[in-house]
Amino acid sequence: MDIIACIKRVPDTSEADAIKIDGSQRDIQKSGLAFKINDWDEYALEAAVQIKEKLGGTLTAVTVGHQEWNDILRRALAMGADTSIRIDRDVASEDPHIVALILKTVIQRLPHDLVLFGAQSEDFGSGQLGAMVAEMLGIPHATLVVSLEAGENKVHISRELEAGTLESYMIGLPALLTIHTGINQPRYISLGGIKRAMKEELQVMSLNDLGLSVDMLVPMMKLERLELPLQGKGAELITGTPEEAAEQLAKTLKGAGIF
Amino acid sequence: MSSIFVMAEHRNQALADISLQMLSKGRQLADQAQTELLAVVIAKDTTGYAEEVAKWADRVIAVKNDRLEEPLAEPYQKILALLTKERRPKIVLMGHTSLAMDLAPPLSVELEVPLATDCTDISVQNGDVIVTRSIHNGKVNAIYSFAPCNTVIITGRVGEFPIEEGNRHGQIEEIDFPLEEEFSYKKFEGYVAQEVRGVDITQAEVLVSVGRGIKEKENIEMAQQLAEALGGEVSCSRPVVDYGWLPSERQVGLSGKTVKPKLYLAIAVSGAFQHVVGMKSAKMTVAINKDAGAPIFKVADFGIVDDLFKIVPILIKKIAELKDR
Amino acid sequence: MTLLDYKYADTIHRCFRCGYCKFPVNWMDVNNCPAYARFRMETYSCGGRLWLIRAWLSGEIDWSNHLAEILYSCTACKNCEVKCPLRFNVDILNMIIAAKSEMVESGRIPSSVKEFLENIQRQGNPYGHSRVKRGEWMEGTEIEPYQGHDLLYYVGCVGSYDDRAQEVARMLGKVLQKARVSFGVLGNDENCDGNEVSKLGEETLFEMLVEENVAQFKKLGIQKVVTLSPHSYNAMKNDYPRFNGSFDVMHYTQLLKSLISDGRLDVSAGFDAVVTYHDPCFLGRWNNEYEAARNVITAIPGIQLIEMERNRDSTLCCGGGGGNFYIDLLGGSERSPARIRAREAHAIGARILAVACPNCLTMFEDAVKAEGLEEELVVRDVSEIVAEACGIM
Amino acid sequence: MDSIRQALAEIVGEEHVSTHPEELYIYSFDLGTTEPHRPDYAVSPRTTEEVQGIVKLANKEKIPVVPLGGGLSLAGIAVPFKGGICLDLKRMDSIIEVNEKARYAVVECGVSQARMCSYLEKHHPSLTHSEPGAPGSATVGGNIAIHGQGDLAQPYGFNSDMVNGLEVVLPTGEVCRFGSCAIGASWFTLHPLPDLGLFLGWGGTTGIITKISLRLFPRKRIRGVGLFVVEDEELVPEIMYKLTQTQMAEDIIAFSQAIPPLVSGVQHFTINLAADSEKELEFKQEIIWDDTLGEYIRSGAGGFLGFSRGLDRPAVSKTSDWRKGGGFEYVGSIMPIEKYPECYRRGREISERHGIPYTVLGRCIGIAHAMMFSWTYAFNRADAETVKQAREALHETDDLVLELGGTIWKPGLYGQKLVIERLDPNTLNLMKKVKQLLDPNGIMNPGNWEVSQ
Repeated sequence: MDIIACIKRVPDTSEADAIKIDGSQRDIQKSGLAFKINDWDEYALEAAVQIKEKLGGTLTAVTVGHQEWNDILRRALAMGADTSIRIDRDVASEDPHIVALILKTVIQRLPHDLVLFGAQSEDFGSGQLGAMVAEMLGIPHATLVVSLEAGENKVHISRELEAGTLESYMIGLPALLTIHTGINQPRYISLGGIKRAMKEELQVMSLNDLGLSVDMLVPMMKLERLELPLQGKGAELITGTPEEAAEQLAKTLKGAGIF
Repeated sequence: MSSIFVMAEHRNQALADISLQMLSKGRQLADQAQTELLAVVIAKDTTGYAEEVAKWADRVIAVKNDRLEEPLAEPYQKILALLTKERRPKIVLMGHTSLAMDLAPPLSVELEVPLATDCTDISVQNGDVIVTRSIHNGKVNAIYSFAPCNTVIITGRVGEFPIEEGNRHGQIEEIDFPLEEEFSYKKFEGYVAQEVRGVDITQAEVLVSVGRGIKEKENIEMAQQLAEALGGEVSCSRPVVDYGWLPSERQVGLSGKTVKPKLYLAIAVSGAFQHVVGMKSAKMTVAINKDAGAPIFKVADFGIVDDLFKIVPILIKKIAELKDR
Repeated sequence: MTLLDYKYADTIHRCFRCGYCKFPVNWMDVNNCPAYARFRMETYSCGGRLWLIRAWLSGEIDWSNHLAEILYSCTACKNCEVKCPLRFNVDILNMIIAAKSEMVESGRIPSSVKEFLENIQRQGNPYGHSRVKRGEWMEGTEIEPYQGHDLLYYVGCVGSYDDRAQEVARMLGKVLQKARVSFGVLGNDENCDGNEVSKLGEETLFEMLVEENVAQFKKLGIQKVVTLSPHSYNAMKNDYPRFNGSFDVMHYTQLLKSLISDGRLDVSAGFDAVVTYHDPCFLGRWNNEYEAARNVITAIPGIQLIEMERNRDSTLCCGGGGGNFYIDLLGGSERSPARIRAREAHAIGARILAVACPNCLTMFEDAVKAEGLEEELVVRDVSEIVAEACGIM
Repeated sequence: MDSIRQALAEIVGEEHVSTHPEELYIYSFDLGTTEPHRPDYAVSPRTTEEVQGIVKLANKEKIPVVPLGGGLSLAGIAVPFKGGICLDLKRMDSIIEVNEKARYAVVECGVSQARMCSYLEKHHPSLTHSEPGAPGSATVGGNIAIHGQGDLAQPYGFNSDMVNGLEVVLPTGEVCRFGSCAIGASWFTLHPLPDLGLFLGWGGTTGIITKISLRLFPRKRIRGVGLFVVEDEELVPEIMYKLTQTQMAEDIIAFSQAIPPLVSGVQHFTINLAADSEKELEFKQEIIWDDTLGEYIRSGAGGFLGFSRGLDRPAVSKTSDWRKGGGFEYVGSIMPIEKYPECYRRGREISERHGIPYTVLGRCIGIAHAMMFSWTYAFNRADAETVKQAREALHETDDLVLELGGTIWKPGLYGQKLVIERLDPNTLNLMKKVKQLLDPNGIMNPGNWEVSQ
């Protein structure tokens, strides 16, 4: 089974309290931020590696970004990918159509029975890319997949709907799936694994390696600017030492007749 | 400006709330741009739905066929593509739902038109459509414009657009839609509803909800003690279910349950929109979180910015003391 | 990976599972192995853990999250090695850590351990807080960044990021300033010392951390290091030399002892208190340092030092070692080691439970609260006791 | 969800029940050569009421219950041969009461030997108990259940002779009390109420001992060990007999072992002495070394190798590491003392035939009334051949015990079969009735002492 997993590098903003917007008004200040594989993509990689371990075959990790994105490809290789490809172009705030076009062009040149994306990204969270690439490749797809059983020429999946309901499908291969969190427990990537992956050479391709030129990539959507959300009505903060705050909260709850 | 489409989605024989939110927003945009609002309803039997959406739409396109009982992306894409090519609306609007995640992206590729998903605001400024998206999990807003094109597809974030009273009587136009293809490559096999084992959190008066910051399965016991002290139940956000620390029937949010408790006490919950959607209508919300910038503080009534491991043990004790008095 | 190429394949079968390792050196209680004290099932005793490793590697049982949790509930407190009567006892912890390495390399480890290690890979600390906040504990003090001072004062992750431990980091700084010690700190440039990483079996990450730290120390011309945490002290004293990083390393209680005996630190003001001292494993059993803290405490007039039954090499680990101050596989019950220990200290009539390690400090602060003993038992670091005796507030 | 697991969790709490493969694996073994058998549940109760609840559930569901103390009997008695619930009793480890005046202690069954020693040393320094010399994790309950002996066996007999009272959970779940405590009095004596001693020596097949009142004895201020050696094993019985005549010793053990080589083939005696004053010690030394053993020393048949003060715990586990094998098992027997020479010679022969360095030991019980004679066979846990050799040697030794006219102490399955085959038919019949009466559903540690077939 030939599997392709498309992954993205995102800043770790969970711990950063204040995010600042840079001069261009189109990106956030990256200094002091650490970067990692997009959470959803790590679940997708884990799903891909588990299928490869079960049915054999090859796994290729693909990403679109400049040189500093090599670190997530190293991690993908350490996790179990056989080869990795980086298309050398910054598409951070690009129109998803364009990113989809680039990825479709790469995937078309590779043997692919199953293509896996993360359901969405932690930073922009548009959740469009995977399903767009599927349409461009002309292969069936399903998004928000939370369970996946791969057979030789078909997959049995279930995807998440609202209110805790799931819907299940049988899909013939080749197919594209976008993977949701909770489908598995992604394995830890040891530094030893990353070091071993350092030795493997990463395939880097430019646009024209793909037969694409900049003028073919006409954005239909444009990021005007970024803004910090206005500090609207927030919570009434109870301050003081843990002792005082807890006491005050307990009184408030009592006052509201909670107990 | 040409018309505005709103695709109304139905689940378990009822229109989804988000569709009423989209119809209300569509109505407002249509009036502002002095154009027509067309509601599209697709089902085996569209009569009930058509009458309801007619309250907002100038015109209702009711697409009927025996094989359209379940809302599935592939047939919906075929229908919307045909209608859009035929009627050339300026905006095709739908809720950012699980169906839309499957449907909107391939539709936008098929029609070669731009797509903006999960938008928190939509506006038309002298004929140009402008949308706002919330990114970096709620800490930054991004404003987008579109290159000149005849149609734009937009999915709206659940719970961001209020439902306004509909006072129109849209004309209903029924279309039969014989589906030729078999979509054999993708076979729908049915729903898997979550059997409700144990507690039903939607009935609880008080909910103590834990997020990823609880950090360890054993610490959930502390939340359990707090819940018991308040006569309530423990619920959680999605990461806690992903880690396997609590079963999915305790999950609040878009892919879990919607709750309306008297008190929703969120502990170490960051407040991602998918979670907030499930608890927005709690009568009183209290948030305890180390991260002052956590979006939960925007929706909570009261908040404590501190470490839960310091606050919760003392809170349990204080409640016990107040109860004895 | 099978039993064959496991480094200790020819030793691990020699465990007789006779149960000595559950006991303190002075036989005072049955549960001195913190994991066994917490769960009281044979699988969590050191012998049980060794048998399970052998069964896993020889294929008799499969990997499971439960097996991983049993392995990682070992806090590397060395009670087993000190107590086991058999000749292979020097390798017991190596056998457990080598099995952890197998799990680390296979990627299948408990989610909290995964988070711990990933945070260190990314941010150089197990909490995942950004590196640019590592020096925040220094704000408001006159502690200087290291530039050619006599001593590097190495604080460590817990001292740098944990609120309560930050207070101790500051207090020790003030005490050293009072004794006019010439010292500097690394602040935001300080990185994890690696001790817990090596006990969790992430060997390559440990090597990288040590190589980076040794290079940094050498670039700055650092000769002598005083550490706040016995964990840092242990790694720098016993492991850094393997990476040609031989520095003159001491734990701060050893420095305070000499400062007091040389008269450079006057604790004669003293104050009245009944104190009991908890021996941290990485100072005591790992490095045989039992007396420094005791000398410091008893040098303070008015303080009465009383001993718990299990002291010195019979100490009961606080349950925070082997990364468990964060991973916390032993928490959540009155049988958590820190809570057993808090009850023990309270039972002998101590008013102050003195600690010499930030991990012990955070574990006991939580335990005293969970036991509802805040009014009767206060957890104080030795540096805080000395500060009060010197009149530093 | 497994309803039995759910019921067990309700009785003892979620954390004290496990069906994980890891727990089932560990609780399927003991430390000897017995083939492992996996339990279905591993449970560790804290109170008698919890044990009751478990036993009642076992009766309802007809699943076996296998009580386990330290698991150091090395005879497979606590291996769950028929699966079911393995009951780890070590959490029941509180010392309930020590009565100095009547010299007894009331303890829960799971109290470890080590804790018993250190507790008495610290809180009741004038008292001691007969400590069996097994690893400290062995439990008081387990030891008396197998009629164990300790370092006061010579003056006071079997540890099970030192029982003042018992609390037992019957196989049908009722809690019974035996001894003075049964009529609400203190736990100071087992007799003279009608004797219902049905729980010692039965290998845990007639009930679960949950509390024990154990007699304690004076701990004299000075305690030490004298070492004496003779070459001719024929002399051992008479020497042991004479030593008991003095009634001065606390523990008399004769042993011989192949390792280290320089002591091979020679018989050693350890003679424990205790005295409250130097005067008393000197007097006892004189009687033992001059009056009693003087003739052997003068004739060169034996030698005095010194007297050392203090009784540090013998690290018996060391034998498991002689051949870096991590294992040993021994056959224990209760033998007439005069059989020592034959036991030694035949034991050496069996060991040598199986390529195992011999280790034999005879501990005097009572005033030369009997001795516990044990043959220890070390094996290499990683080398199945040595385990097979050890197992064969053990079975041959079981046969030897009966051939020499002794009885096997805490027999494994093989030994039990030998004993049952030779048992007086009426006695055997009575045992069957007792077993059926007490354990109608056959849930109590089945597989052991199969008398009812």
